[in-house]
Amino acid sequence: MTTTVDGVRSLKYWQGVNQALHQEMDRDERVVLVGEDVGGPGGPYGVTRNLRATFGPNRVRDTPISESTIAGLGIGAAAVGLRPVVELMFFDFCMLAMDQIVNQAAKYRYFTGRSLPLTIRTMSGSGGSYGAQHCQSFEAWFAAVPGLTVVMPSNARDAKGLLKSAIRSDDPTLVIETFGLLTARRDTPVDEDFLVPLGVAETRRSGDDVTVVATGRMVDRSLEAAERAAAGGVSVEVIDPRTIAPLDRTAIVESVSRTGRLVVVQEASAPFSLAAEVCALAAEECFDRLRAAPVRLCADFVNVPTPQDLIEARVPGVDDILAAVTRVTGR
Amino acid sequence: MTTTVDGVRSLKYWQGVNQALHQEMDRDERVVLVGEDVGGPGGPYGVTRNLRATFGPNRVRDTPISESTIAGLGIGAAAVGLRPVVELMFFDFCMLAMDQIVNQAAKYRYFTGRSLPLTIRTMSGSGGSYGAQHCQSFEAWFAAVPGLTVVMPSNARDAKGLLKSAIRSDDPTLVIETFGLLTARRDTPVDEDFLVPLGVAETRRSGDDVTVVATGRMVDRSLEAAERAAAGGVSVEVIDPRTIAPLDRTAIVESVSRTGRLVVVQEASAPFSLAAEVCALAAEECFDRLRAAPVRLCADFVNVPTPQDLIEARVPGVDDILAAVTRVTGR
Amino acid sequence: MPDDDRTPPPADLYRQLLLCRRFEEVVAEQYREGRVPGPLHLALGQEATAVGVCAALRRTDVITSTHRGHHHCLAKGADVDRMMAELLGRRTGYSGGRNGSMHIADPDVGLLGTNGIVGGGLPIATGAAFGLQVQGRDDVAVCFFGEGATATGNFGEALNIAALWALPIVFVCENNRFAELTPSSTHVAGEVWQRAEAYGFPGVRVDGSDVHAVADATHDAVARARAGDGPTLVEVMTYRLSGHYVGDPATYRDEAEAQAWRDRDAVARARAALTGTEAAAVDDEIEELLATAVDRALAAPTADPEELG
Amino acid sequence: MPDDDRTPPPADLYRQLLLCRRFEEVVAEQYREGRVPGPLHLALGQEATAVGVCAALRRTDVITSTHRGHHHCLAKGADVDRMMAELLGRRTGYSGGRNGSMHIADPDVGLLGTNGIVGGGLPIATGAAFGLQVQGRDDVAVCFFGEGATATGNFGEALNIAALWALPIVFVCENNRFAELTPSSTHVAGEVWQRAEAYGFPGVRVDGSDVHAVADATHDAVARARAGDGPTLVEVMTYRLSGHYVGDPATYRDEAEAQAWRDRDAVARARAALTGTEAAAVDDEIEELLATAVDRALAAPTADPEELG
Ligand SMILES: Cc1ncc(C[n+]2csc(CCOP(=O)(O)OP(=O)(O)O)c2C)c(N)n1
Ligand SMILES: Cc1ncc(C[n+]2csc(CCOP(=O)(O)OP(=O)(O)O)c2C)c(N)n1
Ligand SMILES: [Mg+2]
Ligand SMILES: [Mg+2]
Repeated sequence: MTTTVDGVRSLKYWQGVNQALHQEMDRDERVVLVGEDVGGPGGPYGVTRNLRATFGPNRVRDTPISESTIAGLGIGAAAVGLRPVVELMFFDFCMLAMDQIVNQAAKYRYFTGRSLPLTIRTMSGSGGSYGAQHCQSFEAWFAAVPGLTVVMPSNARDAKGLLKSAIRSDDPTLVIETFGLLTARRDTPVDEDFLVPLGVAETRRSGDDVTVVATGRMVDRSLEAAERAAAGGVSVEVIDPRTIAPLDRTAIVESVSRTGRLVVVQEASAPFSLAAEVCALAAEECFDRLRAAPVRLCADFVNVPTPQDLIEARVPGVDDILAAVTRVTGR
Repeated sequence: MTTTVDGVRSLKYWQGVNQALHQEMDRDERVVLVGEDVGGPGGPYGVTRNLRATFGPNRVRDTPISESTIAGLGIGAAAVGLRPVVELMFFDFCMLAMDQIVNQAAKYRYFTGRSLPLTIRTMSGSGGSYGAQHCQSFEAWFAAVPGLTVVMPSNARDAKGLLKSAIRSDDPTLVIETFGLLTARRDTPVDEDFLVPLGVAETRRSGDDVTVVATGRMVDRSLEAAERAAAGGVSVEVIDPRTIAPLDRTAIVESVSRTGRLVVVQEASAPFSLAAEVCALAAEECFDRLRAAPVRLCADFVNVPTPQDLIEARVPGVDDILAAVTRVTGR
Repeated sequence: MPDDDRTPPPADLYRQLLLCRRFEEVVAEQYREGRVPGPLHLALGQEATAVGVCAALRRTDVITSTHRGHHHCLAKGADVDRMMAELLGRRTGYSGGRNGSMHIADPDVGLLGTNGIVGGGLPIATGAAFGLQVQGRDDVAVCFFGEGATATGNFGEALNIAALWALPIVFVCENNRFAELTPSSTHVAGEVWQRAEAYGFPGVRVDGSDVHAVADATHDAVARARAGDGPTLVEVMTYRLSGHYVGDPATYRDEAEAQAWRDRDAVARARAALTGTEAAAVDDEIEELLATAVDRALAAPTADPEELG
Repeated sequence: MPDDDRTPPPADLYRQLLLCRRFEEVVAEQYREGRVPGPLHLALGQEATAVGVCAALRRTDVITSTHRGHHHCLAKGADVDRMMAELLGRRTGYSGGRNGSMHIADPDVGLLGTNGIVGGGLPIATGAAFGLQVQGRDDVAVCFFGEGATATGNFGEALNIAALWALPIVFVCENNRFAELTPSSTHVAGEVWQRAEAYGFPGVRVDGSDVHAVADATHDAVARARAGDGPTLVEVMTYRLSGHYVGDPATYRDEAEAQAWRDRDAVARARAALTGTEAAAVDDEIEELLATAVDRALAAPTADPEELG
């Protein structure tokens, strides 16, 4: 892998995460990394490799399987002056740490008036064949909590830039990485000052006829569907919110007001999800501009299965997105 | 308190819960009650009083403060043939039991093909002055999970009837009671066969101009606002979903299609909430019938404070509802 | 004989104990007048735990407290005026009067917060100890919790990690014999102090009516922690003379048992160690301090509805 | 000398151990052929835990298992064909091939489920024991978990409640020296078996390469539970000869240590207790059984995308 002239490299998603951690730990000795197998083994999926070798066992710690206390390690350490990054391997395991994340970390500033520079990394999505207790997508839970910032990088560039911003942020930030994308590539600035700002959506493709808001694995699929739609004369705008709390409402409202049509694509199920929030937002804010009913294109409201073909049967594919786009534009 | 001729009594909310428990434990010896202080003391707020005296310590157990295992007690006991009712005192404490509720109970039928007749009771809402770690309203979290039924009784009658239905249901059901309503009264059938069906909304007031969907403490406020609106010539329909998962979509869509206007009132904050889901539903299913943008009238997106006036400043009041109704009908 | 290095001079000791006691009694009066929003959990009878433990601490050491934590806050050096104002819902309170008793924090004096979640402070204190260790500071973290909290999952998790990493932390279990409305026998199997052994670090039990014994045990534990030798679990046997909350009739309590604790009340014993004049001077000082705190608080505006957060 | 009442006759014992061993080896081959959806966690070397423990159980006793639980399922009597079909993603599997290795359950034989959440079975097994107790049955619950799971909050919670209520449960910690990619020293402070003492019930440690020792310890624990005398914690010292998952190069493992465990492999020892003819007969029987299971599974349709759930 070589750096191109302009300091941009094609990185895999996990490399984006890894580079962000190396750069931020190098830049600020208050940054520490804590989690199951993150140290010696470099993470169960290799995401944190070489960090312990580089920064030593004082700053990179393998924990026991104690999710609640792992989150608490981050809170307490942040309260006494560190900027910890804690890893809760899978989103599903965050369920063992909800009190610490929601009742404690999210309220620290409210109770104390102080900052709590805590980053929590986890992974979600049904990209691996890990079944119903490892692949759930309930990012909306955390986005409903005042005091938490929640980001969902959908590619290597954002995985790097958002994580770096999270680490530099003075408030608790949850970084929900996408398991199914760990080896997916995107051109990424190597620069250690490259950041992706929190709270700002990215328009991945501009278009006039319909706005597609997509997250995680669904972003690339939406881009592919948009490409195919273009061939059929339909101009699709694809927006990746990147940060889901606080959501970049302005960007979404601006786009939907312009296109008059909305499709939200995600691998969470529809009920009580980000897709519900985005559709509600469009209905409230773009009521007079909407030319068709907004569409939620989501995973079926069922548990995540293990075989790959069942997983795919459950979530939207490129064809489904194309069909929805076509339907909503009436072409 | 005397029974009226037709077997209906004015009960307080907590009495509705208590009566349901007495009746169901009497009816079926497989029903057991488990939770912190539910036995000897009859519950920290007296809701479970006399149950241990009546049914004995084998079936009514005071637990230690172990929310995860309290939920698990219900799962395991249900798996070997009981129909447990477990209490997790406040919704906020459910955060310590999320793995057992979401990863385990909700998936039991999916994994085993068997029923899991488990009822989990908890309380939410900012009605008491209990502060930011005791008054959160994240009912939407559980409503997003396949395999869980979630009910939110807003009055004594439903508190009784829904709890009884939950106990007789063969699948895990979460009953979210409203702390601020424990002493509120409603006429309630004393009959032990009185049930409120799961999954069915109640139209608390019929109207033509605007549909108000309200939950918990906001139902009575919405009824009062409707009454006042009527005086001003605006006819308000008030729907209490009662069950939020599965949501009675038909009832909501029918009503909104008829009135063309929607206001959702809740004491959860707006983002990623029931209100988002209902607005999204209306936008999707009633697009051609909607005559105004749907409105979410919710608690401010901030933590719950302790002083009563601040609590009230945070949540919608009757005046706010009236104003929203007036605004959306353009009068 | 108490080790003089390990507890403040008798008058100071009495002053601290009395402050905890009278602060809560005064707040309880205000509560009965309807001026305190939210429930109020008092630690009457438990003052020696807070004062004894904090006698071994510096300002830069940190503590986590509980839903029953006024005495911890005061003993760690929280500001009486700001606490009183917070409890009375005033804008001059620690968080502008918005949060009250269960959410008082003052990181400047090492008070990371009281907590509405039983056991919620265990991971946080463990994390603070971890943070202190990473920074190479010789400060320690102290985690206060009730015997009811030993049933929470956080308890075992925290003890295990503290032991594995030899963290500079002291776990102080304030065993006041009740958790809400049920006795500790409903909550604790075996003995709390013995739980430490299974994790390979020392557990000790001390008499919570003896402030010197509490201070001694904590000094040893803190010295161990500062030296890098890891955690200690100190179980303080005490008694909640108040109800679970102000207004709780506490019918579940054995009156004779309560009386036995009242008879060896640490506050009274600390007072008895002084001459009548000395004692009276401290009494006056504390009454004055609290009266002023109440006056100042009541003179301040109530929490601002425009400043939710 | 093994107590003959407490373990099956030698040929049966070998059959059960070999079934566990060969089942997993066969599934691993299928995995390498790309026919097994999802990750696969094998318990090679740990067979004696499952077989020894289940020798003390009846069909109506219940167990909870883990992410590494094929041997528990088989020893408790799960159907080989349905398990194989589930792992191969076939419609004839336990849940129609939809869920695979981490979610196998058969309540009819008392198997409440394997589990993808470390420690997730602890509350459930405790609840099952509670349910059995309420019903006055003399059945027991057995909770299998790894030493890594002793760090979870659920562990302390479950032990405490089981002790307080004298529940009919046996906690079986299968200490195979690793949790994922890190050694047990990263996870366990002190000794697992001693954790029970702090809760006032017995904890014992047994050699997991000796199926008779495991069975003996479990028999005692189960007898205690059936008699209403409460829980026991049995720590079985064993070794994971496989990687964390199939494909894990397990570079973190000490080869000499692994070899020492291979040298006293329980399966080989059980075989050695038979005559050559007896042993060969069992070998053939198991190969036949597994070959048939694979054939049947592969003949069945794969999981139905129309039947998500
Ligand atoms: C996780 C959680 N569960 C339940 C409660 C309700 N609750 C408040 S205080 C209390 C008893 C705590 O007992 P203990 O730890 O002994 O402290 P004490 O009140 O005696 O100081 C309970 C159960 C809570 N606040 N948090
Ligand atoms: C709550 C939770 N945290 C983390 C994981 C990831 N994980 C899977 S297996 C494992 C190690 C478990 O170790 P142990 O309990 O000793 O069981 P073993 O794998 O050795 O059988 C971990 C950390 C998980 N599945 N669940
Ligand atoms: Mg107590
Ligand atoms: Mg292990």
